[in-house]
Amino acid sequence: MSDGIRLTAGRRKFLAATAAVGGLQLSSPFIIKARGDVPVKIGFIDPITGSLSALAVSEVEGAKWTVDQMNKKGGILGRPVQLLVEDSANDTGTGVQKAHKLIERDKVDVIMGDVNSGIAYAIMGVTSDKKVLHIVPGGHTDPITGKDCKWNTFRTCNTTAMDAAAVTGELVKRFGKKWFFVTPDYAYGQTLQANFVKNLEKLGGTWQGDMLPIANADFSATLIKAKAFKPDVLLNNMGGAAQINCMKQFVQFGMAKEMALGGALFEIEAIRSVPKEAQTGWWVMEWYWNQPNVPQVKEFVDAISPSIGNRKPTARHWMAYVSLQAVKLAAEKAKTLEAVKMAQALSDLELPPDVSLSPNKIKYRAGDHQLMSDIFVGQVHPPGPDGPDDLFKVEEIVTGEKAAGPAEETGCKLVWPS
Amino acid sequence: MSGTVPKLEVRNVSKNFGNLKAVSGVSMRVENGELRAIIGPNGAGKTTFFNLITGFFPPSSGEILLDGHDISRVPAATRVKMGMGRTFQITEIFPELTVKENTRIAVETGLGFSLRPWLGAADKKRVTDASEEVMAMANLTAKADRLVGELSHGDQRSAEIAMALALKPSLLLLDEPTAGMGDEETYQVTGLIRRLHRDSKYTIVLIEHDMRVVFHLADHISVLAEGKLLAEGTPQEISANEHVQNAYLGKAE
Amino acid sequence: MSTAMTTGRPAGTRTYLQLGIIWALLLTVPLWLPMLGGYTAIAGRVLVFALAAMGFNMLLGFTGVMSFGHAAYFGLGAYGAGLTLKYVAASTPLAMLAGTLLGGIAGTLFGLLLVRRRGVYFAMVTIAFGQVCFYIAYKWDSFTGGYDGLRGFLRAPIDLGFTRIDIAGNETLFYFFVLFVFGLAVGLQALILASPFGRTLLAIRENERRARFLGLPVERHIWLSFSISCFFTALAGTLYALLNNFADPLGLNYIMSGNIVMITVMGGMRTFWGPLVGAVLFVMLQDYVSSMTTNWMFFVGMAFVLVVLFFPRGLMGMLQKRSAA
Amino acid sequence: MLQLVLFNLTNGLIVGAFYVLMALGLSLIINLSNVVNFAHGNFLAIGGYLAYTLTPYLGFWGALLVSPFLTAVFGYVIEKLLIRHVYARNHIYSLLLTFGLGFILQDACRYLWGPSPLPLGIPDILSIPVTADLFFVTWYRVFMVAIVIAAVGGLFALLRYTRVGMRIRAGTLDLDTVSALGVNVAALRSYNFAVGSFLAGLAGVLAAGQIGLNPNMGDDLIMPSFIAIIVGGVGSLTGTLLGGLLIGVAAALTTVFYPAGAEAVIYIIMAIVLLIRPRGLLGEEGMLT
Repeated sequence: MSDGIRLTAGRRKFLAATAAVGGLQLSSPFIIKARGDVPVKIGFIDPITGSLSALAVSEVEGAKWTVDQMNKKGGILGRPVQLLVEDSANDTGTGVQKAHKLIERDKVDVIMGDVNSGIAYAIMGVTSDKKVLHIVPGGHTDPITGKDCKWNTFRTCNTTAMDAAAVTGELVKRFGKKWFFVTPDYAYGQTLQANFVKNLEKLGGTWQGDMLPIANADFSATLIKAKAFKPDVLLNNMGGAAQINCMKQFVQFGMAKEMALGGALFEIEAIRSVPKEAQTGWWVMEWYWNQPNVPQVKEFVDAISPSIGNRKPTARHWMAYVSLQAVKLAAEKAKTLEAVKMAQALSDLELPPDVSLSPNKIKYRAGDHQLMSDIFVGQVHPPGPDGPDDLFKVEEIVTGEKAAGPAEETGCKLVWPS
Repeated sequence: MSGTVPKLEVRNVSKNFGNLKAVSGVSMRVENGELRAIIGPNGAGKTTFFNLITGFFPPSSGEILLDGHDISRVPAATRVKMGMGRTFQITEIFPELTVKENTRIAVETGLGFSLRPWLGAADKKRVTDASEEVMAMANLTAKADRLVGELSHGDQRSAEIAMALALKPSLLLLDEPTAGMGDEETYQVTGLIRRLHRDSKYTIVLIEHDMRVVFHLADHISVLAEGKLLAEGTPQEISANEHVQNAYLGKAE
Repeated sequence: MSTAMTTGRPAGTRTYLQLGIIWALLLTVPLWLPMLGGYTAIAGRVLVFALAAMGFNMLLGFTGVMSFGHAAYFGLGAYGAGLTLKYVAASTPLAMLAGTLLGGIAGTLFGLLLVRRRGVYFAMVTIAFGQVCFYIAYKWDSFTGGYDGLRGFLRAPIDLGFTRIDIAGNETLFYFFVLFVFGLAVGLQALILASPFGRTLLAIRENERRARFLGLPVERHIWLSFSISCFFTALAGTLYALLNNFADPLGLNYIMSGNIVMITVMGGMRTFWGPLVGAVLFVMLQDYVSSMTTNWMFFVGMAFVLVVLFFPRGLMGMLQKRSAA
Repeated sequence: MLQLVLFNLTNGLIVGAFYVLMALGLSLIINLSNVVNFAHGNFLAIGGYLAYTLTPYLGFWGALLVSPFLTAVFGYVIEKLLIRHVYARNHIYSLLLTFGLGFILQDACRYLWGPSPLPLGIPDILSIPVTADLFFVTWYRVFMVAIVIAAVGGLFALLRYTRVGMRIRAGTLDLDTVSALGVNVAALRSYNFAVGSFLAGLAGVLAAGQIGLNPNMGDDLIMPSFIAIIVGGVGSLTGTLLGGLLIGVAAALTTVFYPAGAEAVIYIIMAIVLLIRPRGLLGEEGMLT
């Protein structure tokens, strides 16, 4: 990632123009050769620097590889695809500025991003205003496809409600219904915990919990409380480094012997960063590379691995892949890059197995534009026989529809432009 | 103001810094129109004494009276408003502003305009006139538009005095006005001080090292040594005083 | 007027020429910026940061007092505007008034606690106060949207009675609206600096002790300067909220404060227009470098270091010095 | 409940001890050189990352010994190369310089060690609790407190009994006089900066063992150090010690009653201290202007 993200034709144009300040605008031979060569531009805004960078870097890797593959196979609508990556630096103002830049200056056809739900929201303000198709590959907060949904926004990763619903039953069944939550104090954590609580209380469970600062580093005070509560399960909803530290301290304090550990997401990027002892617990994967029953998955994994440092792809690589492939499918079904038509085409469009890379049929449903992907519930373990990325054992697969509930209940009301 | 009330009266003032007695039990009377010089070897407490008078810090004990009013606990800015103007041992000016700006700021502050968002024509004229008057007194009219920081040492000192004058003080306190100057500049500044004293009838207290300047200018001289008042009198009396000679010859040089 | 202020030299033709060039360039941005590969939204961003930095420069450049927490007032301005639009009324002028008052009054109150401190301590306390505002915005999420920021408001068209100015839908019109506000604010600031009060600030900058012994209540004037500066910066913050249709807690963070300081120093903190020039340089640098490399932090950091070590007077300061020499 | 409070009090002291270590290095530099090192948090990160790189060769213990020295050398070089140019200038320049330096160092860590969080392996013996009752006191944390005590003791001894230390102390009080006495102030500042960096490096290794490494870790750690110094009073190392412990305990106790406020409480303490005692708990009036 040390080399430049991009040095596009547009930029060369800028550099050339600034080099000759006051000079004429140079017509660029790099872009326009023939009508068929006008690239389909896809802008991708992600927090490549800042605390979410590990996830964003995976998404960008996935996106770059996918675009390369597409271009080898004729691009979109017979035109080459150009990916313009911009760093939101995990800052909302910067994210919005980059959205303006991509739309107004680079005239992109589609916007993707951001891992940070807050930035994704803010970008939605710009994309809906400018009527540009917007895919959110990896920002989880519910309202994006819930009460704040937009006709032009589609989300690939799950909602927190889906993740919570998928894992709650399994945890109650196996361990019990007295839970303690460790949750980050912002929209993502709050909605996630609320969804867990809703599902848990339906099953007659009881709970306690602490809402902590996002970047909390020391969990001893909370863990002291948790231990006093004597729960069956401790739910670690933290993200990033905080999640890892919470796991480590949980294990160090010897609490693993007394209660089960679980939660919604414990992503491969994070699992790789914890010591062996902390590679444990019951979690949700939104996609996993080891799916012996789906042949297309193995093909995908083998194809992408060499370009991502010979590691297995993570859910983040998959999210970027699916998002881009969905754009291609939508454009080809609509036979245009016009946002409204593409959005209509993508609604309820069933993704073929070589795109979905999942056991069941999945689609962005028309009611809220949320991808109904399969959810993998299982156990995290230290690296197994299949290499350093063999970190998860799938115990159950829950379909997206089952976890999400009906679209009408998400609070989403799509308003299409007239 | 009746003739019996001195311009400045200091009664038995002391200042301690921790265990160090910088000034101890000094008393002094300065009459209206007098030019008083304070001399003494290094470390005699002259500047501390000055700082007490101007309100840089309060005395540990004793009283300071200006025109008969006790000002011992009055803050520095208020003392300025009561008519006390001062210059510093190291010239304190606004270096990156012009002479005109320097005096203008002083005039405006003195007239109480410092919070005004704008000035009417009449006030503007008052400011300009007063500013030009003090520049003329200090012989700086020709250099009005030059940055003070770029002027010679002597001119900078003159500018500083001009700023003090702009406040229309009734008492002028000068801390080593000729410190670090060559002969010509010393002559220039001494001339200015003498004009202020003789022609404009200012009451002046100054600290000075250069004995030529002191004996040339002062009506009375007070000698400080080790924080105490060693002697007081006319230049003739002081030059004849044995204690003073010992203190000077023994300690400074 | 402004050049004369800082250098003490009378306003000459050069000053008017400079003014003319600056305003001609600003007024024609939508014409020439796209030709250079820019886009109108970034010009708005430049103006917003320029105004924030010019407000800040009142304190740093013209009073000689530093603060490293001005993002707090910038951010409070943004939140004030956003909250008004969201909860009170869809009125852009009302939102701007509310945001400016919120940031300005907060600054005025903090200023009371600050004025007796100096030097590093002053800077550290301003940083810490900035972080207090950051945490309030961050914690009070039922009201402010917390970490995810305040959303769900849109700048409203301005109704003048006889006509409506659609700053909501038209980017170019919005740019001119920002420019209009910028012009008013900058004009007001120039007037303040040229007033007797403004001169007392210069006096404090040049020599605090001298100012004190002119009988100037230095603390009161520093406090006023701090307060006025916060009002200007908060005004810029309200424009930032309108620009993004969004307010987020990172806008209050000390990193943002650092950016405001950097803009000011880069452009020239002793000059009136320096912060505008600094904003152009800084926003462009950040925008382009962050698109070209993921290591943009390195380049921005290097820019900080180089400016401090080799161009401490900033670009405008250097130009001025050269032409004066 | 009482037990919970007592547990958290202990816990708070442990956390506070860490704040102290972190803040002392920063405080030391402020006191002598009047420079607030914004990049202090990044020096911490450098110390931690160096330990990460050294561990495979030297083991945890070796890395713990060596990494702070390397950080000190790094700090010395940075001081000679950059910081020394801004001592005589307006404070704004030193703030900006170190602010930019922080950016550079953060990016360097990202470039060299990658954006993902990394664990620093600690010996198994340290990662278990001391007793079953005090399960939250792992040997590592005991060890950490011991190191902090040793470092603080060492620092105070250094300042009291060595020539350089005495000069640093004197310089903190009155740099002009020290300079007039023929002490090489430039060298003194460099050594002082190196000592400060050493403490940062040490804190970095200890932090990495507890909370792992990531390129942004400096951002999260710098503010508590600031607050510790402001609360304790600029100019007083003892004040910093007190300030660090105070905010550590306060944060831990807040977690018992209102966990989401744990981060905010340190700012509230700061505001209260500034209102009641503007120079900080042990700060000296008028010492720094």
